[in-house]
Amino acid sequence: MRTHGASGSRSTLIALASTVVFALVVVLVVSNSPGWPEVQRQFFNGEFFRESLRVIPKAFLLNVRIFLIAEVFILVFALFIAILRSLPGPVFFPLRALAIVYTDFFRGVPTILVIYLLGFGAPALQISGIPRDELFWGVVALVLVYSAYVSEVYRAGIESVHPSQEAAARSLGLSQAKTLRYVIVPQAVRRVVPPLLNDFIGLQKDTALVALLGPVEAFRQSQIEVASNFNYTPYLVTAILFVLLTIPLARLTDWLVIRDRRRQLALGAAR
Amino acid sequence: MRTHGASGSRSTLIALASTVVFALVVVLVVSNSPGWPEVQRQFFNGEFFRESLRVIPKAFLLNVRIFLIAEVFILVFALFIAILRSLPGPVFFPLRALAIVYTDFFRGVPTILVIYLLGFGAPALQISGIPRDELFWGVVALVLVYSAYVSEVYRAGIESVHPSQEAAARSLGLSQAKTLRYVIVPQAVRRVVPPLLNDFIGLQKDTALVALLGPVEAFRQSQIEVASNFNYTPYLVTAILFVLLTIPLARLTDWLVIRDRRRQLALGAAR
Amino acid sequence: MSAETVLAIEGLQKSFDVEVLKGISLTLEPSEVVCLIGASGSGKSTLLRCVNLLEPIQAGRIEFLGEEITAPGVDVDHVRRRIGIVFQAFNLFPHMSVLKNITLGLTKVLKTPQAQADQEAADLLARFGLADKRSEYPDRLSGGQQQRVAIVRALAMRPELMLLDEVTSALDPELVAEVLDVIRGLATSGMTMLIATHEMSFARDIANRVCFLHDGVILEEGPPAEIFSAPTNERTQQFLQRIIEAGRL
Amino acid sequence: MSAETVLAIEGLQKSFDVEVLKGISLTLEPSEVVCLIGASGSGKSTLLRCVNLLEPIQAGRIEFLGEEITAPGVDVDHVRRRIGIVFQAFNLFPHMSVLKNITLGLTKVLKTPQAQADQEAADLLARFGLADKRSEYPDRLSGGQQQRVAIVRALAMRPELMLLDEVTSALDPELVAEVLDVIRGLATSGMTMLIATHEMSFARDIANRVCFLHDGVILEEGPPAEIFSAPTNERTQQFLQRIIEAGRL
Amino acid sequence: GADEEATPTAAGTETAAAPDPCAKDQLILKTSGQLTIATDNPAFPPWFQDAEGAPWDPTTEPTKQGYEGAVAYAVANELGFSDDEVKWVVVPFDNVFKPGPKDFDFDINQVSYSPERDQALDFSDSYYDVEQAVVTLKSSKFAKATSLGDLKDAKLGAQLGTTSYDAIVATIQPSKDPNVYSTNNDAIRALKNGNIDGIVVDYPTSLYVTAVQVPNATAVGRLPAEGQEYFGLVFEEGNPLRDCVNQAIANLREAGTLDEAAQKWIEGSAPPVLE
Ligand SMILES: Nc1ncnc2c1ncn2[C@@H]1O[C@H](COP(=O)(O)OP(=O)(O)OP(=O)(O)O)[C@@H](O)[C@H]1O
Ligand SMILES: Nc1ncnc2c1ncn2[C@@H]1O[C@H](COP(=O)(O)OP(=O)(O)OP(=O)(O)O)[C@@H](O)[C@H]1O
Ligand SMILES: [Mg+2]
Ligand SMILES: [Mg+2]
Repeated sequence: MRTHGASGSRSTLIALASTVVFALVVVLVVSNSPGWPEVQRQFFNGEFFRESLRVIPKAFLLNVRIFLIAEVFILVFALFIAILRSLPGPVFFPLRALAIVYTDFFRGVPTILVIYLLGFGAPALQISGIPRDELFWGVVALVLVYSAYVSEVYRAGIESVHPSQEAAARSLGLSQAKTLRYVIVPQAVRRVVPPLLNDFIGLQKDTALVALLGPVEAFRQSQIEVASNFNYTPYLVTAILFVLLTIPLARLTDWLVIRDRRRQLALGAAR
Repeated sequence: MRTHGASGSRSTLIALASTVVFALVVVLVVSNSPGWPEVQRQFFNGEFFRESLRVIPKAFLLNVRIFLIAEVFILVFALFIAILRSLPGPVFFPLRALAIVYTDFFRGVPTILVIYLLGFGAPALQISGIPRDELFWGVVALVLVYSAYVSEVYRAGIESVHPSQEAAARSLGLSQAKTLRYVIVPQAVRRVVPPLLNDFIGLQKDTALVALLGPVEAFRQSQIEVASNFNYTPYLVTAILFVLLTIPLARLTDWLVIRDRRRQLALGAAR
Repeated sequence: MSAETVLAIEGLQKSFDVEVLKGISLTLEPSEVVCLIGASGSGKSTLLRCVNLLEPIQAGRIEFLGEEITAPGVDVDHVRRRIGIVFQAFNLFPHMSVLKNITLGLTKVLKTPQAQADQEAADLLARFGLADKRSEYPDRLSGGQQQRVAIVRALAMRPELMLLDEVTSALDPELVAEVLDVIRGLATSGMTMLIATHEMSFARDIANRVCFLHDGVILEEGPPAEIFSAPTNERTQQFLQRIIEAGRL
Repeated sequence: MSAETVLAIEGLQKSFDVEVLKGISLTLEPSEVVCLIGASGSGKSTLLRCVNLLEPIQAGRIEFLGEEITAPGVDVDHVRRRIGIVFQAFNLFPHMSVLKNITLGLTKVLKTPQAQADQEAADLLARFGLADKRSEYPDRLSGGQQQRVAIVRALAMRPELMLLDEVTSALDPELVAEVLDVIRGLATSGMTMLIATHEMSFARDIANRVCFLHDGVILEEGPPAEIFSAPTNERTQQFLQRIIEAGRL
Repeated sequence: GADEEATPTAAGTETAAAPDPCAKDQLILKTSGQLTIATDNPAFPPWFQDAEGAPWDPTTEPTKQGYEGAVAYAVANELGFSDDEVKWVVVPFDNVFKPGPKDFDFDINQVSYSPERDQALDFSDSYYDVEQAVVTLKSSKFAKATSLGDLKDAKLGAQLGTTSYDAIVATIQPSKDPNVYSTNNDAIRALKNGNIDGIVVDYPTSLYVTAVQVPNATAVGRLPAEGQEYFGLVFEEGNPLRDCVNQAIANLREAGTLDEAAQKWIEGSAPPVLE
């Protein structure tokens, strides 16, 4: 706001200047350090970078595919769990308990183990009719694990909506389900977009774990390159791909949230 | 509430019964499947279980240590980033941009790469005065990465507090910092406890990544056991340890949140 | 109790940590307008919420049009859609435009087609001087505008019983007069209403009957003329005495 | 402008999407009580928020005790701690007990020791009939109780100027009388006040001067006797006419 | 790089004026007086094994058992170290090539030489020439494959970081993308589950797999080598110790020690080479 101008911009400038200076110092110290040439060769190698660019992006498509498929199921299934967990009163205790056990278990167990157990264990049972495809089981494992995380994010959103909103909706004669659908969940989701995106991004990166079951995705492909050249540069290529996937997603959701807030609230509001 | 009694408990019972039946069917089918004996031997082997119990819990202490140290820094640093990111107005744009770049970058880049770069890269620079300890760099990497995630969770909480709360606090003459400290952040944190816990748990499990730098923690220890016995049971032991760490934490925070809500709100409130 | 009785409350008890309603009994016949008056914290809002089944109750029963709505197994949604309530704090939906706030119940509960619901809502909004605010969001409205939207939201559902909690508190005197007109119109068209209010002049103008609530108990009830001019209960006398002293009756 | 003038607003303009305040000028001398009246949505709350620097303004200036507080570089926190405001929607802190709500400003801004702050808060709470609610949380209070806590929270800071937005809307008539007493007491002890209200009787009782706000402009101002009995502006006449017709003046 | 071969000083021709740079007291070591050798944990048969023939944990009692165990001690002895002066450290495969100073004198962990890898580290001469072999279940339709062409439609798998994967891609060129597993153990699990038709491992490992790990598996055949593939000991870039070790390896090869060890630890009949 206007009256903040002077002191606000001064402290901003100081903070910014000191950050820039700090960054410059780090860059200078690093690039003049005795070990820099070797670190550069091992991590930032132009030749291997170009070489990796030929194979890794292709493998990355598998990550994107796994991510998209899993995400759809997670968004729906997690909401279901979150709603179970938010059901009030003693009658719903068993369902609530079920949801709690589910989230505790699948958040607690290392994802790798779930992937191993389902990916190697389930086909090993040799039950006829059960799919053997590793990708199938990898996606199932990711959905189970990430639904536990995402459901807790949803729950935080649901519980942060003031109970008076629910009272108002129920007073119109909306059923509990419709109250959730039209009044609670829309407000809840808006509030938890940043942590939801956290879990999206986490999932994006954990698609790499499906590689444990054999399929070669971007991260595994870069591991192959790293191992065959004894050079870490291919990881850099994968990292860049992941970041490139993250940034537009982050900016898009931010923009959506801000647009929403601007519409709903007075944004001139002083701080 | 009273008037819900009948239909509520009926549907709960049906849901519960069908879940139990489903679980029983799964157990029966699995344990009668042709492959079960082998799966049992490979994944649930009593002998290897006992053997792993002798070594893995000791290694697990390293995970707990890494977790505790990293978490303290993350909680503080992430809050700082979140506040930067929530600063309003055009004067603070550069700081906000800095925070955005930080979160986008460290969420986007695979944790493994940050660990490699810092854990292998930083000591290799051979700058005098810079620690060479892998554990040190492993913790730094985890703090950098998880602060990006946690700051977004904080931000969601901060932004979900209605601007009128800020207006009320500022109107009393509280500075922006004090408004954050006494009015905004306390309300914000309460709302995002479940996703915060998500990131705690994620961090707990990602302490295993420090093993990439060499130190043997529980997961690496179990990998060693798995590889030398050709049996996956040791993973189970690690998983149990992680779950055992998660559950009390989850229950404790749930309890704290519920106690808080009960104190602040009418909980008899109908649904 | 005749089948026509709209609302019959018997021995209603409600506690939070302490007992707030200590055995309330009250009957509303069709087209009756009853005003609840009483000190701040005496339990008026709580009583209205109980009638709309928004609070679990500890004892007593509530009958609505002959049906015991506090009995187990009652379809609460069905009951609530026939009882409208305007909350003291408005409780508008902040993520929906004014129009959406009003049409939500119409389209999702009464299954009115969207176009028709929009039309009905627009008409009501115009009647309350809010025609130009239909696509605005609640947080960007003034206090009085929000209160009017809350009234319209409840009215739009055409309930058989209206529960109004301080519906004129944020309104300017002109609007109070208009709302008074609307409520009178509703009353003559047969709507039954239970109104919590602090405005004695409003109560006197509109009520068939006034109930004086004190500390969770109805101490006295009767036609406004009687209550305001010749209260029999000592506490009522005190209450009114002070108001008169303050020159506010 | 004499050094004693408490508040001097000049040509204040404020827009959200549309212009809400269209050039407001208003001066408050020490111990003056000025009431803002006007239709719902006319801009009363917005004006109060602007004075407390809670809204950025588009044009004009505000002087408080001779200092231009809308100038760049002003220590806004210092200004705000000397101006108290009671919001129309109360804006209590839901995560703090009633006592904490009140002592927050005392201890963190005025650096009053906690024990003394508690004592002062308890005294004020008792004066407003809330002695037993000190450790309750805001969401568990009735509307009137919340409003009183909001008043106490602002009063506790001993501001030099009070901005009150509909402070009696949720109060029962007895309490209105009491609040009226408190405000009269404050006025005689020298407090300057700017009050937005819909209660004409309240305005008539308490104000030295009444401003009629219409559509973002002050159309008429003067002593209540003058404004209420002989308004010169046509719109003011209409406004009061309707109120009188409704029997509410 | 390993390109410039230093002329090894012939043993026994040292003069008093020029002390032998490979004499024990002239060697530049991580810890003087001891030879620090790295390998991964666990280390597998037939390369290393403990007294019971199981995989060896380098943090436990040292072992001379297994081919690499035998070679490591033979090289050490050749350099003049007693068995007690050999110290083992654990270095996971992907830590071997991290930049910066190494914690070992050399690493022995079935690391195949390649020119790219040689940019990051220095390799010794071959202590074992490897061939890759294809293993399938006996019940598999590919068990009877007699040529590379017969394997075209097979879904194959290999362990990460091995040259086996390169062999699949370059030599077999199957129509289905090969799977890659973190460990051989995972690859074997997938083979048993029927997710893949066969795995490619180095020939010595295939012996262990078919004999011990998956008795109902069979080695279908060896793959023709594209040029010579060999395992080398791995040194920090520019470590002069390499030349001395090369000399030692040459001596051991000449003396037949390597062949002996191979015969002792890598036993079994070799399957045919697939063309
Ligand atoms: N959710 C709650 N939890 C605990 N106590 C509550 C709750 N709601 C109301 N109360 C208490 O119950 C009493 C009655 O409250 P209620 O809101 O019914 O009063 P009211 O008559 O509507 O008052 P007002 O005129 O001030 O709105 C008050 O003392 C209040 O503190
Ligand atoms: N944050 C906002 N964003 C957009 N428009 C707003 C905002 N706040 C208020 N307005 C608009 O500004 C106008 C004046 O609002 P204000 O709250 O000042 O009215 P008021 O005189 O206090 O009314 P009331 O008596 O109903 O409280 C209204 O039309 C309102 O819709
Ligand atoms: Mg009330
Ligand atoms: Mg207002």
